[in-house]
Amino acid sequence: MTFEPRITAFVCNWCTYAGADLTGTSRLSYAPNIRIVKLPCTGRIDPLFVLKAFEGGADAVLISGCHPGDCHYASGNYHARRRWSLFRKLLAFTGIDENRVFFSWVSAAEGQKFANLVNKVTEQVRAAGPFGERNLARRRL
Amino acid sequence: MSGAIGAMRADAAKLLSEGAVKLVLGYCVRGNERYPCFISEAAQAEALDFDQSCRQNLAAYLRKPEVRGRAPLAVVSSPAVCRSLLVLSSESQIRENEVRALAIGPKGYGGILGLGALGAWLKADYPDLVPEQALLDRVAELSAKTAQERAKFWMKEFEKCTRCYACRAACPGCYCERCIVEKNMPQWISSAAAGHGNYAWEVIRAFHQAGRCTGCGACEAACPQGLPLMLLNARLSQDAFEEFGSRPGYELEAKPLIGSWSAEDDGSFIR
Amino acid sequence: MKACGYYPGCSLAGGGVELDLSIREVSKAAGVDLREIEDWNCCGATAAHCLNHDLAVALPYRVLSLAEEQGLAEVLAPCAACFSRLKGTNLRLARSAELAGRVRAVVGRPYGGGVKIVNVNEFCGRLAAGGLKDKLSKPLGLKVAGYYGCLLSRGEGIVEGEDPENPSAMDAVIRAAGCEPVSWNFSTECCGGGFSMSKTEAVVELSAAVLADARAAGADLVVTGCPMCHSNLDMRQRSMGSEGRGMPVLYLSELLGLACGLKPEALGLNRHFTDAGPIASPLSVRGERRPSECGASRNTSTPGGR
Amino acid sequence: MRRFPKYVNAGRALMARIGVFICHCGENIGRTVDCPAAAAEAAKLPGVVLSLDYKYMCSDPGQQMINKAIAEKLLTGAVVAACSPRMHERTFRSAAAQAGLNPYLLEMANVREHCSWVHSERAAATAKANDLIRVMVEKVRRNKALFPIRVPVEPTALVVGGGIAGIQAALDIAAGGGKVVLVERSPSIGGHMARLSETFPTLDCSQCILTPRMVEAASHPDIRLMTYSEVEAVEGFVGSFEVTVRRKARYVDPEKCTGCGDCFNKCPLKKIPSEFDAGLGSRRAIYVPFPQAVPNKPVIDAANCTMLTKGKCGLCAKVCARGAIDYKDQDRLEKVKAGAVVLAAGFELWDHSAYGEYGGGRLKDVIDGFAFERLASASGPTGGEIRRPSDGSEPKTVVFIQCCGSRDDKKGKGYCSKICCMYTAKHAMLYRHKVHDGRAVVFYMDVRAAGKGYEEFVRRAIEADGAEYVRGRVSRVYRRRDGKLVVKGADTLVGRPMTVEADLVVLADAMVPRRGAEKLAQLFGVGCDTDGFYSEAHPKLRPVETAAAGVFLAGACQAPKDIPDSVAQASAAAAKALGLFAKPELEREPVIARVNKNLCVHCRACINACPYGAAKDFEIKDRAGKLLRVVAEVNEGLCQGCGTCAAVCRSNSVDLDGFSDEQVCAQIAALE
Repeated sequence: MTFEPRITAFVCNWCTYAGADLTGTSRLSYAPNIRIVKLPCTGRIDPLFVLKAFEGGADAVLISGCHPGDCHYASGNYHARRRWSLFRKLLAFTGIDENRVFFSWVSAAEGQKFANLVNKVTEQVRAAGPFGERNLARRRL
Repeated sequence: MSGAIGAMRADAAKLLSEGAVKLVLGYCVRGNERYPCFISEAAQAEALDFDQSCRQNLAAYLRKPEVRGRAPLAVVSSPAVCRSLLVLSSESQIRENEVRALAIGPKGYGGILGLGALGAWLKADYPDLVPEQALLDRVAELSAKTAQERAKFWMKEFEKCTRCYACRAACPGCYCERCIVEKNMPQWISSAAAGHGNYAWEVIRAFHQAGRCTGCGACEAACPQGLPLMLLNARLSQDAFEEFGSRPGYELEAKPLIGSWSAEDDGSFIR
Repeated sequence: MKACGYYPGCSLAGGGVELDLSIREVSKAAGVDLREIEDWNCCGATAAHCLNHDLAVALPYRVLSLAEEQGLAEVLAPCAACFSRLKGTNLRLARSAELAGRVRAVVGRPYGGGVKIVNVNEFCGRLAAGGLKDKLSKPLGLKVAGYYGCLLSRGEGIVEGEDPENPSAMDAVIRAAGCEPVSWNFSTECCGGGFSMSKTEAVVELSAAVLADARAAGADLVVTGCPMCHSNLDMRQRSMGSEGRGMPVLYLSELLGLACGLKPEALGLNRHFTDAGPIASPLSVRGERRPSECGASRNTSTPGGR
Repeated sequence: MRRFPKYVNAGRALMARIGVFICHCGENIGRTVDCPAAAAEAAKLPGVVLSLDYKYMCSDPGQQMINKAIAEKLLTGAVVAACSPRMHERTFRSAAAQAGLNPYLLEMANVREHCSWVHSERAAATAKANDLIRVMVEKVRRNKALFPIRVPVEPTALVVGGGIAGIQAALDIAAGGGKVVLVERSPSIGGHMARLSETFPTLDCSQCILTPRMVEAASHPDIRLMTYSEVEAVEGFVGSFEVTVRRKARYVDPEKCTGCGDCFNKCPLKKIPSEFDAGLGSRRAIYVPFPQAVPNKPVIDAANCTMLTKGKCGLCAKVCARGAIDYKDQDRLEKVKAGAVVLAAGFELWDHSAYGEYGGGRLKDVIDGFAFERLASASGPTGGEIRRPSDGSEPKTVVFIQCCGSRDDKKGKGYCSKICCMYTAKHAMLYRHKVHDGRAVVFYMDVRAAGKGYEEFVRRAIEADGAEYVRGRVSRVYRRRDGKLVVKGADTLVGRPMTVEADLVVLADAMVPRRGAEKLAQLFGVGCDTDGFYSEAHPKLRPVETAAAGVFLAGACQAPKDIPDSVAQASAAAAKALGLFAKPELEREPVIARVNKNLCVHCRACINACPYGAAKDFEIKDRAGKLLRVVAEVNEGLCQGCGTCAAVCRSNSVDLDGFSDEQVCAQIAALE
């Protein structure tokens, strides 16, 4: 059986969630491996969410929101960008590399981009293989 | 150095005898051991000592009510402690009139400094207080390895953690009333001393110091299991400096690194 | 004796020899030891940057690298074009690590970026306020138009601390020489530059306009720091109408030297096309004989002449 | 008192009883997702007491089904698995509310746009639908009943800025039944428009069309003018702002003053440059800025009046028959309550002294557009005759230079100031009308005449009035000994350098925000762009609103604008304010952040991060009023619910209603 990655996505309500809606209304298909958790803004996404997702069995995490300058709340995505630019490096330093955490800006108009994104991420994670029980970030008692 | 220590002792005694402070936090050295000590009488000032191995960060005591209750107080402050004081001040944890520093470092004694004067002293004598080269070399060495090798390295290290939280107790930046690891509705971080809980704790502890860590090394020194916590802190400080020019603890009032932003921040990792 | 690196470049050995002479003289008087960079090469002006961008950086890079190797923290590049190329290279290298790496590979020499480049205006300003302060014994009492041209007024990050449209670095030097800097309109207008050979008539027209404005502003003479400007303003006067002729054009360092009482010949004043004699001669200083009155022909004037 | 609808329960008081309603959406969902199977799967989830599927959940019978289930099964929560919540969340939530379930206890699982429409393989799609439903059930189990935030609305608008935008906004709001307080920092309303001679593209006399509006604003019973006043501090939030206004000392009691003018006719200080006339005319130390000023009552310029600076003179008090002069007058602070704010802070011209090549501000006969307006104005210092400032002669050649500071990100501003092409054409035209044998030369980069009648206007300037348009930049302007200004430039269409000997040069300086505009924005929590113009909430769809709820924008403080655009935006801002006033209370989505004050250690991370200034310091005091500690607090009225504060809080002492830590954590955990 081929490995089917599980990808948890944290997206903002105003851009990426709406963009994913547009993917649907445009009937563009993409890999069914993604599960979206909707939040008001990427600024809301706490690093704990990502760690929890890995603990819960996600093979990868995708974070997506509004393009710079487009944030519904003016600056939430800028806050997120700074937070993740550091946190992703910390994750990489502890062994969770760029095949596990993905970032994107997808606007409400970018239905095609969302589909492409999900497909690419799914492929990349599929190639990287399961996150693995051996990884401490996953291993439970 | 002995002249510096003499001057520091004299200043501590002066502050106490004049009643300008009620308590002086400092170090005393006995043989190979370094202890923090709390002095409330001018006569005890002779016991104060300082050398490079006094790594415990005295600023961590400032959150304790029994210490704070005796403000105004003075703290024997190495450059790293001075930076901690400024971080605490910019996060509104201590106020100008509560704490004074008896600033001392490898370049000598800086005198009794109010929080407002610390920045100038640091910038003049210790303008680029970066992690020691040996530490940076270890960070670079580990960074050069593959993700799998790094994961393996940290798995071995993190598994040693008994979750005693000595690192947290030693860190002046860890002043939350209720640490995130103790939150249970919901429980973000498992409290069991194993597996994912350890990973999440170590990573979050380090990340919560992003743009705030002054590199004093107290956390690593306090760890009974010998976890190389400074590797995490140094790597994060390096990234924060290179990407955002973050130099925590040089200004009395500074915007927090996480919690502020610039339109010019790097976004190249975002697809 | 204070040491300063020295990069004469090609023009100081040729058309701009008076600049070389006067710089060396005033430096000596000020107690500054000029150390010429050993084995220096062309700075790349003026053609390299139009033809090959890497070459335009690589040539000055080698010079800077040599200077660094020879322990020169600071280098005076009196020629304005050399200054611009050298300092511009410093700037470009600092901005792009990629370029620095590439050029380093081409030249095959290391350069850490630590050599500071100084132009003639800065250098004279420093001498006037420093080593020469007590030696400026001969206030000249002339009205002087400070002419910057392009390379000593422009270039973001290259010419520092100047308003490119209204530069003022020469003013202090002119005042130190006991002269009065005149306020005029053409201090940064184009002299015609490198078109001196290919489009001489354009250069004559432009340079004549500069000299005419200086004259209208009441200047006794024009000073400049650039050998190119100097040759255009000085050498082309014969082809100009009366509005341009007979205006002595000196290097800023020459003016400074005269004010220190140095010998005009030692400073190279006898080498100019347009006679600077009335100014250079100690007797005729202070406007006894206005230089503008001495006519176009340099044969009519007193000493000097080539 | 808050008026809560009476719901069956408030959520968590009871054991969870959750209903799941799965919609086939005709074939849209049912074709790919096995809805009955999903319903069966959902029924097994903990807390789910009912799980149904139906062809069209959003239809009347579908909604009835939900209503009935809520009533009969006493549901504490509901999940509707159907289309995107952006489509029908409102529909289902109001259905739930009708049945007595707090609407915020209903959530939607998006199994159409995010599932059936994007996947074709039935098993995978059904499995994903199961996941999406499970995640939402886990969320709803932790949902709290939320109640719309209601804020009483004070039906008064504070309009800041008394230029044409502010005046228009004030008049429209008052006409719509609102009350207005119009704050203007100079002694008179009217703004820049009062300084203009004629207006493009109709050449209407500016004062003739403006002054009736000024008078109307002053005499309107529902508009209160506060001239010579500035906003000092702002508290509160949309619906109930409390604004402190500094009323600067006028030294003239406006109640007693009749505006007779004896005082300023007698004032011995005659040579003070008039700001209104761009320094070309002069005024006294006691003055009205211009004859048609509203209010037409003088003020004393404290910096120049010798009575106030040296205690000598007192002439104006002697001649004032009404005793209106009071040299002891002082600034006063006054508090104003307002439900909405319109910022119309206006603009000023960029200081062209940065352009050394145009004389760096040192040449007297190089003037800006306002100075030319005053020269051309019949009420100006020259009575409408074009005279050059240096010697009062009539200029025979005038050079107009466009884009001075605009479209120049090196020395000036990167943006286009939008109005300069038009007013330059107007200036050239007016000049040619007044000096028939004069030459008007316009240097331009592009002529941007987009607007009704604008292109025609420029053509008229060129063709009928003979303005010489030269496409090119001017490299230098200098003054020759004979007083002529030599303008050196390039005609890039011909490809030639050109030189014009001019008598007067008029620079079309860029429009920039007023000095102090940034401080004003900060007081109201409004953002500024990199050039200092006020940021609208959305560049396309919310061009009048700001990030601060209840604060609207009008005029050139937001971006360079001409008069009709400023007026249109002012009317739009007025409509927004009136929309707020239409109801006595405001209702807002209750997705807001809350601080756990027991846990907060006041590190101020949230306060720094909040884009709305909603997170603020809060002092906890004991009964005796002694300060115990300081923590953070979120102001309900200001919070927009982004949740950035919650993410920067290291101890998670801040949480977000509707997207709480518990909810999100349960959702993530449910994905296992």
